[in-house]
Amino acid sequence: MATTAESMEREQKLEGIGCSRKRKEDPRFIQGKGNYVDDVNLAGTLFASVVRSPHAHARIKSINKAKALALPGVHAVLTADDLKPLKLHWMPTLAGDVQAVLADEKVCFQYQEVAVVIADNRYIAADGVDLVEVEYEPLPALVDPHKAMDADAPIIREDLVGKDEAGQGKRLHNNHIFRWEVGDKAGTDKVFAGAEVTVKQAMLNPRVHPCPLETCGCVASFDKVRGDLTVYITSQAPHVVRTVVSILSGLPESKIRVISPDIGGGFGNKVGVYPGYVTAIVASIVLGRPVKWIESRIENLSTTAFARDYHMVGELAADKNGRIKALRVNVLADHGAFNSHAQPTKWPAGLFSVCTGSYDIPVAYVKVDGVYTNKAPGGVAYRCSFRVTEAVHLIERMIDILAQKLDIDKAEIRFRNFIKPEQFPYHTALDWEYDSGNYPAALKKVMEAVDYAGLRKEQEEKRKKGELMGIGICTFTEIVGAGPSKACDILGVGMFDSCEIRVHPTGSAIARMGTQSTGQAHETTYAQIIATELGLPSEVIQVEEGDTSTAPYGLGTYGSRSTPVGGAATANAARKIRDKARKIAAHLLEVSPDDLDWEIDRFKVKGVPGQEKTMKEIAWAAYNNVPAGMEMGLEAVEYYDPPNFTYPFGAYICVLDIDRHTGESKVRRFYALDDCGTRINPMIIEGQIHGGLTEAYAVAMGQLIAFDANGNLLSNSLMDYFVPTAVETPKWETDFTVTPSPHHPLGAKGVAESPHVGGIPCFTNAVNDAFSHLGVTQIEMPHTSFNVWKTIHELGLDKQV
Amino acid sequence: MIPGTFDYHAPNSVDEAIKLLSSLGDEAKLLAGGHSLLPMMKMRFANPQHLIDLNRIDKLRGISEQGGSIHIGAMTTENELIASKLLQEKCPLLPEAARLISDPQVRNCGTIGGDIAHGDPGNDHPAVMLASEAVFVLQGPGGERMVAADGFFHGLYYTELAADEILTEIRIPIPPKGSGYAYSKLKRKTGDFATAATAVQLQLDGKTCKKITIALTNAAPTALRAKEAEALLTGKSLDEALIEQAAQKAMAICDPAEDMRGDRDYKIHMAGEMTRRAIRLALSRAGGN
Amino acid sequence: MEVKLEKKFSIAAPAANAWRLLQDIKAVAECMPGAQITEQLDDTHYKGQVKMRLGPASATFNGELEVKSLDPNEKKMEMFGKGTDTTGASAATMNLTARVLDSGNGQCELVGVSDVSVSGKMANFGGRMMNQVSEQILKQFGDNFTSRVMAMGEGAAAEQAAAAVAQQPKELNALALIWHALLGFFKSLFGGGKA
Amino acid sequence: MAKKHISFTLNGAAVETLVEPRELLIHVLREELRQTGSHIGCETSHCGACTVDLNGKSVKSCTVLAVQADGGEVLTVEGLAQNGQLHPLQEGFMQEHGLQCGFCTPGMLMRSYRFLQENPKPTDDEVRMGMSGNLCRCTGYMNIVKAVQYAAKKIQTPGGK
Repeated sequence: MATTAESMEREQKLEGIGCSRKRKEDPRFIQGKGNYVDDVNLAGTLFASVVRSPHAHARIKSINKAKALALPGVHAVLTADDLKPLKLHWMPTLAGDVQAVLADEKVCFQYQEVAVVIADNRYIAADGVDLVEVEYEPLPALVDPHKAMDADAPIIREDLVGKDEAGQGKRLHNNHIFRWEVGDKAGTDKVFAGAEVTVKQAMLNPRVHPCPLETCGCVASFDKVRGDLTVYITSQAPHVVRTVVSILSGLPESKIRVISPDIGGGFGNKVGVYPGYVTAIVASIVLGRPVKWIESRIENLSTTAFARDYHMVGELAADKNGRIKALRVNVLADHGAFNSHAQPTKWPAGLFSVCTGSYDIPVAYVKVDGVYTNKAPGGVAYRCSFRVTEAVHLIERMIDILAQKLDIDKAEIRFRNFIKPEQFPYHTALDWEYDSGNYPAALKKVMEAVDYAGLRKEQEEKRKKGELMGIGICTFTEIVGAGPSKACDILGVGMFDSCEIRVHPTGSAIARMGTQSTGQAHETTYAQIIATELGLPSEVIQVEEGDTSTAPYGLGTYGSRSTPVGGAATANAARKIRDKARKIAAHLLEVSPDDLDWEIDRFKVKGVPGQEKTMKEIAWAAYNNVPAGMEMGLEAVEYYDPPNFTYPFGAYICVLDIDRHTGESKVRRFYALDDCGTRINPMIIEGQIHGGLTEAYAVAMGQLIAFDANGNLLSNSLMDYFVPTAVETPKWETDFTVTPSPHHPLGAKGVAESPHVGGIPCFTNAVNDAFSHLGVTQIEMPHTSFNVWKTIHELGLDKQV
Repeated sequence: MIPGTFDYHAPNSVDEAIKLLSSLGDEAKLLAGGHSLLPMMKMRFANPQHLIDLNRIDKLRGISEQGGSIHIGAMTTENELIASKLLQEKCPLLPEAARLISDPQVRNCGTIGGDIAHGDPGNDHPAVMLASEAVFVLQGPGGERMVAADGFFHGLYYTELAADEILTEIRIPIPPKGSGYAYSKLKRKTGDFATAATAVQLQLDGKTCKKITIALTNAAPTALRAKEAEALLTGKSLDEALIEQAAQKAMAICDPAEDMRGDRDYKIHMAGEMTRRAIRLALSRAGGN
Repeated sequence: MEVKLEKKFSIAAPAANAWRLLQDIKAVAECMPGAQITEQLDDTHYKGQVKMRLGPASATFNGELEVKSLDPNEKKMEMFGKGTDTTGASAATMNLTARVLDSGNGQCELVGVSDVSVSGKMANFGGRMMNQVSEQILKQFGDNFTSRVMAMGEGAAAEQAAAAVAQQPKELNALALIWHALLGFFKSLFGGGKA
Repeated sequence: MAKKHISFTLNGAAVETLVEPRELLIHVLREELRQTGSHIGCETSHCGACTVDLNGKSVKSCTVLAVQADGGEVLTVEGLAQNGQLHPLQEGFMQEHGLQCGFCTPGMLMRSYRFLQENPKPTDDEVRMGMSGNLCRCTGYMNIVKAVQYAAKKIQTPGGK
């Protein structure tokens, strides 16, 4: 038997699961050798620039390309009329709707794509854009979704007039997209009718944008001789893009190669298929030259993939002790001009019905109506699983409001309603099967860490002095890892994910994945999983993603699905290899496979010290000495279809002070405890949590895609769209518990989005808590100084003394 | 985000620059730090046919003391103002304000002259200049003329500077020893323009306020001098009640434009709050309380 | 981005003269700083151009002008203009209603109501200036109109007014200066009858 | 417009090229000189991803004309490592997990490179102020501050922490 010290040393050498090893990605990034889409430099590349609508809603009377085409260096100007013969002027969306690639007779949102200028370089292309003359007849713009279903509301989608269906069920109005209902309406209404206490609150998750630091873009290169299309693209889901491009272009998937190189952040912005991509591809096919399209930041904030815009009304029924008896939710969802939100096809409101949260709620009912407005399409999950941020926001605000009404402490009311550890697996009123959790333990740990009781005492004192101090609590449950193919698909493709591992003769390995990192360090994390499963050092395990010609088909990275789905595929693929290795080891040691024990990096013959074969030795043998009848080589592929989602959870507490003269909020303390099950690389997990909390801070305190009454954007540059600097960003305190997922091969759950999903309600609960003693129940996000001051001023708290 | 085409000129002397300016006329624009002009050109709001880059005119840089006043070359950068020992000692209001402008990289390019001549009420130096009772040296084909900061700012992007003139130097009378000063600025985040900001320069005579100047940033189409507020405080021993009255007088002259920073009501109240804070801070720095 | 404004201008000239000018659309249009009629399409429709300059920023709008109504009894004129800037990135519309009120003893008052709406890039990034800019447009319109009416008369005032007309800027930029001058001129005339 | 001939020192080597006056330094660096380490994130000088060192000062190269660099000295992330040795800042960002997607990293490195020369022994808050012209969407900045401090210490005591 190996000594513990000796085996521990061998284990450490692997730098596998649980090790905070440094990232394998970093050396290229810190030396300026990353390879992002705009860095791709193919010979003879042309540049595409988009002509966009200044109007939110208008009819196009004419487009005159002559002046632009006359500009030296301009190769082509494409409009909807040029795409019509190819049937590419409209494209299908992930939500069963269609979206104009280039505006067809009318524009339905400001900055909508009207024409594309292809020129020698980005300078000439920009000049060309100014020379394209478009004559518009402005139409009244519909900006307020609450007016979308009015009798006299302007009709946005004339192409759908007369159609009572737009891909997601029955439409009740020309601007209506779908109605989605889930739960027991009658049962819920009954409980409300007889409830001791009820609370009702309207609240808004305003329209925001993921705003990754790298904008969207692509380089499309069509080889006329070979008939191959290669597309370098900023996509979180390259395989899906290839499928969509094939459907659109008619080219066989085998002739299309989609490559996601290094990506400068995604956060949901890079899931969709955008008109810019399509037009660059068409231009390349038509002109037979590589065509590059790169968004400006203003275009990015104005057109590609907004998030949220959920106008919610929540209601809770409870008894006098604050035990929740029922939840009722009505949502008006503003989807913009085209329904191109990125959700699993069968889920028009994503996974919003997880809105019963961490609480044992007997009965619930949710209704969501989606409507069109004259705003950009999108509706992506901004660093969250589909619509889960909205769901968690709703329940975490509502339980605070209930506590306020009953004058019960906001932590206490949570303990009274938590699903108890012994209730797992727990089936929710809205039909989700929570895999595992221990909510009370998490909240207790956080309360002790921050001295919750002491904070409440301090708040008492401050309130006497007229000072505003807020304590926010959020005890969220996330649902990630989409998803079981019986429930989830994208355009009919099940949401499995994949891993292919090849172990080389000398004991190094390459793994190829169907997911796509946008900064989450997959090259490191997956290598660590394989290291532990195969007993080979993570250092010599190469992980590749994003090239559809080499990687197995996968659905990509979003909704924190990489570890829950891709990570499970990796573990299972590695285990297939280990099973074969066991047979080879048995052959080499001339024993039966059952006589072998696996230990860290080798198989040992039970009870016979020294009789062992390391994985390195087995790898060599796999290419020259395998049992009779066994094929050579050491590799495996796994397509993993998860049996269920995973349900990470956490307990957060935020403490902030508000300046009653300016409305400024200063976050004094933010303590975040996350439970994502088994932790693969704690350093990377902590980094993900820092980032998620920072994006949560941005959303809660400042981010807003704002419009004026005519649909003009008011915050579409980094001057007005809030991205915090190091100075504003609070200092984060992190903590964890570990409650493994029972159905995941490693017990891992996924983590990157929890801090965003749980962070936003925690901040907004803190701001609202600062005013709750004054009877305020809801201050809407974003909590800018201006917005907070309005409440202060109405209450007269800013009076000079 | 690509600027239109233009011709580029990089003169080595002010005379050369003025000659260019006169000969090229309306289609020429002066390039100082470029962080206001270049973004406008990238958005194609500004499309000058000629850019005259002042960055290669060394004479336009530098900070010196002459007689009772500080002379600052118009092309002196914000970071040079911040780093200047002379200013920190004799005229600390400037470095205090400069530190609150934009971010470190931009402050390496942004110049005091550009900030003033641009005529944007959101810029910070105009109010600081008003509070400092600065004098600007404008040079044109006909030679130099001196213009007081008070009276230089006419309207939105519209100043006393003629089309063929260049702002070459800023002259600031050195406040007497023991003067108080403060620049209080409220902004949404680091690097942002002011939601509201107030510059105060103050002298005490014992307990009484011998002299005070108060100026407001981004509260109207131009930076504003709050003269009534000044008059109210001059010759009195300052207390909270008086400071409050002064703030009210300052608020009364505000005419801000609504934007994402807030509506008029908020901005006017914030101008009042920044005025309170600046007066209090200046007072304590002057040894009052 | 929409801005509605109303302004009154007292004119030391008979209402009849003011009304006469108000019916001369070409002249009225040219009271708009930087504006000019380039082509008459029919009795009520014209093609025109407006040049604007604001500090380093400048834009040229090409568009159409429509005379909505000319009411002799009310001495009221209503026009609607819309245009797109030459880069196609911004568009603007303006409703202008101008009315002459006889204030007796050979003097009158011009009441201007403007409703300017801007969309596109200018609304995105120029929003905070819209109010002040349309202020200036209407103000300048009134002042130019006033001096043109007065120029119809005789005497020193008329000559000065004529001079002012001659000086009328071809763009919006210099207007502030000119109107300061005009202001002074009116003050001297009416002891500060602030236009 | 007539193109102008410009020459400057890039990462220690003399370079020359023909540019239009309107060409931005970031585009010339990335597209003509193929130094793609510096990135474009916002184009309005807010994000700092394009930060390079020009004549001993950090500037945002999306808001500097290439002609303005004529005769000057430019340092980009590609020139940070010296004869095969990573700069302490590069080490620091890796050791302290100061990057994720890596897109802001070259700008962060170039700004902190100059910042540590302006302020060799900064407090954490001074680091945050000194880096306030650079946006990161991934890390939340805490590890970036640690990375800069790691380098500050290493530079103070050469040959290790």
